[in-house]
Amino acid sequence: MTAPLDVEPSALSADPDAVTNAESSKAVEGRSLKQIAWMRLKRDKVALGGAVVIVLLILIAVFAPLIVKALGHPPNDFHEDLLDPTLLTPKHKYGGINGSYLLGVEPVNGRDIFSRIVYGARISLLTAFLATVLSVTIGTVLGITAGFFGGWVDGLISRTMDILLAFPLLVFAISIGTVIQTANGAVLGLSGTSLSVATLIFIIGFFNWPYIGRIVRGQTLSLREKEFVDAARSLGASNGHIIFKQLLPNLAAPVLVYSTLIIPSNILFEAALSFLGVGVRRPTPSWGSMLSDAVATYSIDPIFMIVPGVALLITVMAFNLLGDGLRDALDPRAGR
Amino acid sequence: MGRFVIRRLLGVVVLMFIVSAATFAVFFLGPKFVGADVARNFCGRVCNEQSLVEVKAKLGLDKPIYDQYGAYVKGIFVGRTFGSGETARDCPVPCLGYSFKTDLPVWNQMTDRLPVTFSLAIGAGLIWLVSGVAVGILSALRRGTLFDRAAMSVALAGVSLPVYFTGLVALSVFSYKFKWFVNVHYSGFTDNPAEWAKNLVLPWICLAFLYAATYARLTRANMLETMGEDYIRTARAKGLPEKVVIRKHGFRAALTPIVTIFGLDLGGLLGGAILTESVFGFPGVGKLAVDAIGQQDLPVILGVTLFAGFFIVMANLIVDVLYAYVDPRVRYS
Amino acid sequence: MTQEMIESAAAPRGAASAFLELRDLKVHFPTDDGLVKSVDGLSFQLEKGKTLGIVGESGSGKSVTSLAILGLHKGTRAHLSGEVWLDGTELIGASKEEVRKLRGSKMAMIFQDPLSALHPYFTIGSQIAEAYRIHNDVSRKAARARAVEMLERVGIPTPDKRVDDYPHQFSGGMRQRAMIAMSLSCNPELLIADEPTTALDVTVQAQILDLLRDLQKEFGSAIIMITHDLGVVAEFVDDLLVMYGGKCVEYGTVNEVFYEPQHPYTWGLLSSVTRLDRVREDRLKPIAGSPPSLINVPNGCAFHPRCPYEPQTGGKGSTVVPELVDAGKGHLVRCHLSAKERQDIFLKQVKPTL
Amino acid sequence: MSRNKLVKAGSVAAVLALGAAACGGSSSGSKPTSTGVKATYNAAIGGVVNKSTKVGGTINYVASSDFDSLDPARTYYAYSWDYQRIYQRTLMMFKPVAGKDGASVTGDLATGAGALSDGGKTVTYTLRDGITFETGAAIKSADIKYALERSFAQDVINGGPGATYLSPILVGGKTYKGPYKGGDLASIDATDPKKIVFHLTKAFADFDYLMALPISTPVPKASDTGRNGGANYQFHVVSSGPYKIATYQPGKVLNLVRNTAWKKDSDPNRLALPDKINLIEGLDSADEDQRVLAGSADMEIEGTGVQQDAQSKILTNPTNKVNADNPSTGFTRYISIQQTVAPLDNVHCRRAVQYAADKVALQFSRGGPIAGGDVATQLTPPNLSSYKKIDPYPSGSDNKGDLAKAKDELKQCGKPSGFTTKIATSNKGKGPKTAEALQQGLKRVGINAQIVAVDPSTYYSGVIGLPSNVKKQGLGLAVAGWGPDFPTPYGFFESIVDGRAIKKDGGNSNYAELNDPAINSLIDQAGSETDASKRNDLWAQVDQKVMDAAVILPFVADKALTYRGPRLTNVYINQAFGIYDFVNIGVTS
Repeated sequence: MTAPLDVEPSALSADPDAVTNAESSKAVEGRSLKQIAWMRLKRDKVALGGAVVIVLLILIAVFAPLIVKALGHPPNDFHEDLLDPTLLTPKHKYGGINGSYLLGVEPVNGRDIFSRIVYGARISLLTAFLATVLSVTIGTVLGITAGFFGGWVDGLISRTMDILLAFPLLVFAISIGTVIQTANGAVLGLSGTSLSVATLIFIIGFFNWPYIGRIVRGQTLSLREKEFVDAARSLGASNGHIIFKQLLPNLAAPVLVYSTLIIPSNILFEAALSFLGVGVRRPTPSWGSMLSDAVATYSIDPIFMIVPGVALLITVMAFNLLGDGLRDALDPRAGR
Repeated sequence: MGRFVIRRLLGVVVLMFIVSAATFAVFFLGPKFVGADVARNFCGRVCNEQSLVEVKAKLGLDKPIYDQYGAYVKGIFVGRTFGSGETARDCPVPCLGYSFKTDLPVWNQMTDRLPVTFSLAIGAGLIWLVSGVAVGILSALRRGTLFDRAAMSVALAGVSLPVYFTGLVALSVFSYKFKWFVNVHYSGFTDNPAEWAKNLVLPWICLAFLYAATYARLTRANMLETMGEDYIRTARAKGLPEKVVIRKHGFRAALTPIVTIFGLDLGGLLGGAILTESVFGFPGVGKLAVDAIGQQDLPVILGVTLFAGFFIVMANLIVDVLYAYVDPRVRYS
Repeated sequence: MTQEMIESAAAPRGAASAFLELRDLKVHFPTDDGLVKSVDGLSFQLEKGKTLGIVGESGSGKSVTSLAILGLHKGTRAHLSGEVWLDGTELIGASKEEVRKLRGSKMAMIFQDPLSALHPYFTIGSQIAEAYRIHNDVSRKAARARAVEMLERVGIPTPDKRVDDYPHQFSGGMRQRAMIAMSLSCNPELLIADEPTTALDVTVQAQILDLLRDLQKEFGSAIIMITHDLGVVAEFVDDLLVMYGGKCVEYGTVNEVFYEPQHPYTWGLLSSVTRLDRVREDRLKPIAGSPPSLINVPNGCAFHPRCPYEPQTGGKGSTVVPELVDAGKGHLVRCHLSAKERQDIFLKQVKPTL
Repeated sequence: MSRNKLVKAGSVAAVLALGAAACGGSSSGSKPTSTGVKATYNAAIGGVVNKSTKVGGTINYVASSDFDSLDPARTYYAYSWDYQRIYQRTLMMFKPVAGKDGASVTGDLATGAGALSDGGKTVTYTLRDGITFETGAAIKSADIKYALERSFAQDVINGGPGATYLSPILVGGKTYKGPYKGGDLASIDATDPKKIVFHLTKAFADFDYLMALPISTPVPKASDTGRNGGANYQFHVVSSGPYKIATYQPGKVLNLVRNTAWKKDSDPNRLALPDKINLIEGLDSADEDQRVLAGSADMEIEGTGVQQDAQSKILTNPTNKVNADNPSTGFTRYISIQQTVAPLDNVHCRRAVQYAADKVALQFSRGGPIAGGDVATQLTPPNLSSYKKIDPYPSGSDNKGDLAKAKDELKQCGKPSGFTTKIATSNKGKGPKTAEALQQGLKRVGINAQIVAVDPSTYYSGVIGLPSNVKKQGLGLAVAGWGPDFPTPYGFFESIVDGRAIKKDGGNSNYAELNDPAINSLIDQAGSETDASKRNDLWAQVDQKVMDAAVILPFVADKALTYRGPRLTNVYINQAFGIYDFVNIGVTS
């Protein structure tokens, strides 16, 4: 008994005891999957909370310059006067948090942590989103191709995925990051911050596609055997038609759920690379590199470590909550 | 079964081949692509064109890439000799070459650091497996209770917390503030087991926390799904006591995928718990990798990549074999 | 007439005389969307050696009823009320442990889909032996012998070999036989078969039914046969209970219900049966409309939104829940239409289409 | 000089100090005059803390990373040179004394300074009696000859400075390939086992200093063959000093025990007090600090200074503070301004950079006044004899830059609204922070710089040390630093400002490619000037001229906050290395 959502009442032959597992069993009639999912999602306060936080974060990222203008100081401006000249940590308690420096100041140079967190959201979200788009695109295209065409195409793509999954991902990502960082000229017409961001997106996105590729391939394989595909095929529909009109709409839900769930892992991946020093170029603020900078001083100035860490935690948690909610809404059996 | 294992082992060899070739290509062609010369890093302060040529020759970078790769692969299986005449050095099987930077055999460097990574990975692995699975099961069995909600909230925070943050927080709280674990550093098991364990507590917990959270969520989901399966209903309908239903019929089906994922995760970690080692400054394989990457110490990078890839692939293999052993549907099809 | 429907309101309290008796059984599930009333006041009696058929659409409460009898809703979020008497013991109020001991020994169930109902990781033999050993203090070896014996009894060839096979190595029919073997291993006095033949092809279906009939003769068990297949019903059961929206809408001997069906819903069911051999597309909507939402059961008669004769009730259909009344000779029906109206409609409009 | 990672005080300068003979008035064999002092803050700078002759005990040192190499022909870290003096002997050695005298040399294996003949083109050393390897075998002049020859074999044992120094000086050195391929180098004569004779291409006054480098550590030829030789010799070195290696696990431990073959009367310079000297390597820097402060380790040997956490514990706790020193390391931290990269080819644009830089931010990036050092206004570090304070580009009363002047210079440069360029830096340590501080300062006048951060292993060799690369990549600004091994102006200036020292094909340290005939001739004059004060005047002029050219933007005269374990005896900073001298340290308990 799979989700009895779209099932038309086919008289007595439909599945019987719908209510043994109360969760999965609403005899909901006549609504589309979208409506039902939306209905479920609306009821999931926690997931909605996640969504609200995400929207806020996106707004913060988009309007970073305005926010910083109103509430902070330019993110790269130094304020050594706020530091203890011997220890180079904030003069005032709690990392220098006050009305003007909402989250305190950075040790060594006195930059406004609030502003850097706000700008850091841009890097975090941008790289995570674009990397997700990249891996979802590659993963979906190759997953469908493998699942739909089968045979040697499937063999080739599946083996490629196996190989990529066997790569020690982080080692490889750091390696490529290092090689690109060594390039101080332009590579493929990109340089500086844009090059480092593009590299990050590429690394994160490219190495993640096999995960989604496998899922899409599996779904495609099972969908391919479904009656409606047979029906379409028997009516003489082209492969393109079947893929775009029959398969893709049915893959939308798992792809959406998975995308939402890999965004947070991509955010963490970006932060990890920045932490290891192969992230975005200085002085562009990034939460990961802030944490990396905080390593030197966390014992005497913990605020500078806690702030980016908590920013990371909130963001990742928001995406996880929304992702969980979406998954529950779209596929109530999974993950319960 | 035997044939299955042999076929998979062959697959492993092919896979390692491709992984090594790709790594080789990235590091040989990568620097060229961005216009850097690896040999210059190891040429020393007195580097001039002539010494550059000599260093290139010493490192074998003067030969075409396929020759270098061929020699490398040959070294792994039959060993090779570096240099010639009086200063010739035999590099015994499995020869992964000598570090460009330190001139130490890569193999020895890695085996030196393995205990660190093993201690970290296996200890943390046990902690997260036991705690994650236990919490997941309890949560599933007490779904909707306060315990379940609390545990799942913590787990959600756990999967959202990177180890490079929890590690720093743990150090600042438990090492600096409360001084429960001062001087967290790696100390060999054979030197002093108590010291070894004490120093590993924080890294273990930080690393395990992340995974335990994932495992708790996964176990709970699997357990709930399994307990909703028809065969569980059948078991109950037979009149089996609930304990037996859960332990005999529930666990086996719900935990099999967990154990296989555990194998894969552990395999991945054995290749280097890069972030944890970096945060705690443990001289493990992951730290070796990061350092080598920075210095473009090609043989070490290659060695670690192969090594890590090997663990991942072997973990895959072992998991597959185990799965076939546990799940008769796989075994007989 | 061994069975007699008892209106819940008038139900006499105290121990039941029948082998199995349900009194005003209610099974309600609280969900996020509201209270799902899967079974809402069901009563019937069943004696040993007899077979009761329960038919109805999905979600009409058939399977929930059977699980409630077995006590499998205990400890879940389900709200149970009413009484279930089995051989003089009341099960709803009984302790979990008490019911568990009865389960598998005194009452057993054959599930619908044997592939998912059998544990994939254990051999058929061990699963049968397990069922046997819970209720009988015997050695492993003896239990295994019992498993082989049961497999042989249900017609599995070379049972001593197949006993060590896993479920996925069995064909569909064999799995169902194994399932039956498991259920019968402790000689249950009450056997609930939940669509035991749905997943099987026609020849196997017949074999399984024959098997059940033989076993019933041998042990004298009472059987509840839950099915959507009215063909099976006609052949196999003594009495028939039609469920709709968690309630019994019609009850009688199989002949009465088949030849003098009283409820508009039963009419619909019967017409759909006759169409089984017709072109597939025609079957899609045997009865206009969808089964009712069990959260928002329609006011009045649960069937009224789909009932073509609802206008003839003068508005009562959508406001008042009809009582279950005796239409003669213990044939019960839950309908606002008068006996005469039903008679007319059936003879003029329905019967010709059957 | 700043090549080697992590090492602030560490590394090595080209030490061809022509004027060194007069420096510190080195009369070889002079006994240490410094008397012991009590442990107070900065006591080990110029004084010997806890002077003692107590024998026995075990010293526990810690280090964050392994030595670059234990092979005397390959090592190039200052702390490694310093450390190897515990168990290795060289022909000459830097005097193990506190104060300025530490920068002068004395005979170690040799009885004294080299005897010059043939107009200085032949140098002859006589070896002491009773000198032996740990094997008990006597050290013969051939062992030293072989060791020096080895350092030419860059194809087998690269990294060390031997070949650079020796090849232009020794006859036939330019084409010599080392003993593995090139056989024997005739210009080193070891026919008499007690005498070693060098034939030079020209007179070379600082030859004694060269022979104090680890390259003259004797190596028995028989031990340098087969599996344990060549590149593997570093794991099987043969000791000649009072200690020998008991255990060496690279990156983990290096344990020294007494070398029983060493004879005290053959070695007037070494006290050899402790019985055992243990070193744990590969520790996290914060961990090292914790251990040293807790007393579970005695000293951190790299001399790079403590981390911030320990810094606060030391400076705010008087009990700890008395055991700390804040020595000048002799390094000047500066930004090299490349005149080869437009628009910095224009002196006004370079001066704009000088004025625009925020020196406080730069100082903070190095760690502030204590861990970093004092704000520098000139290239010459204050402990150099030629130091004469100048401030050619005053950066305002607050040291945060003179933006008006900077804008004015920009106008003169024809770039009134600023320009864009790149800042090269090593991506480890304090480099990135320094680059950010520079970037932020320059931005204030419209100079927009992009940071290019590179791993230290490539930074000096292939990125800023390769002139063609500097031009190709347009690295207008580079974070750098320089310090001599012992404070002579020649050793400090030659590599970084002498146009003739520019190395076109790599290994260049004159990043800006400054090649000013006036400066070159001043350097030559100073080299031949025998009067110390006149010579110092000449070097001061060099400083002034370099600053006028504005190719170097000095910002910090380096200091480090270091900690000496209270139970250590005979602790002092050796001027030759800028860090504690390990040779004679003992323990009280």
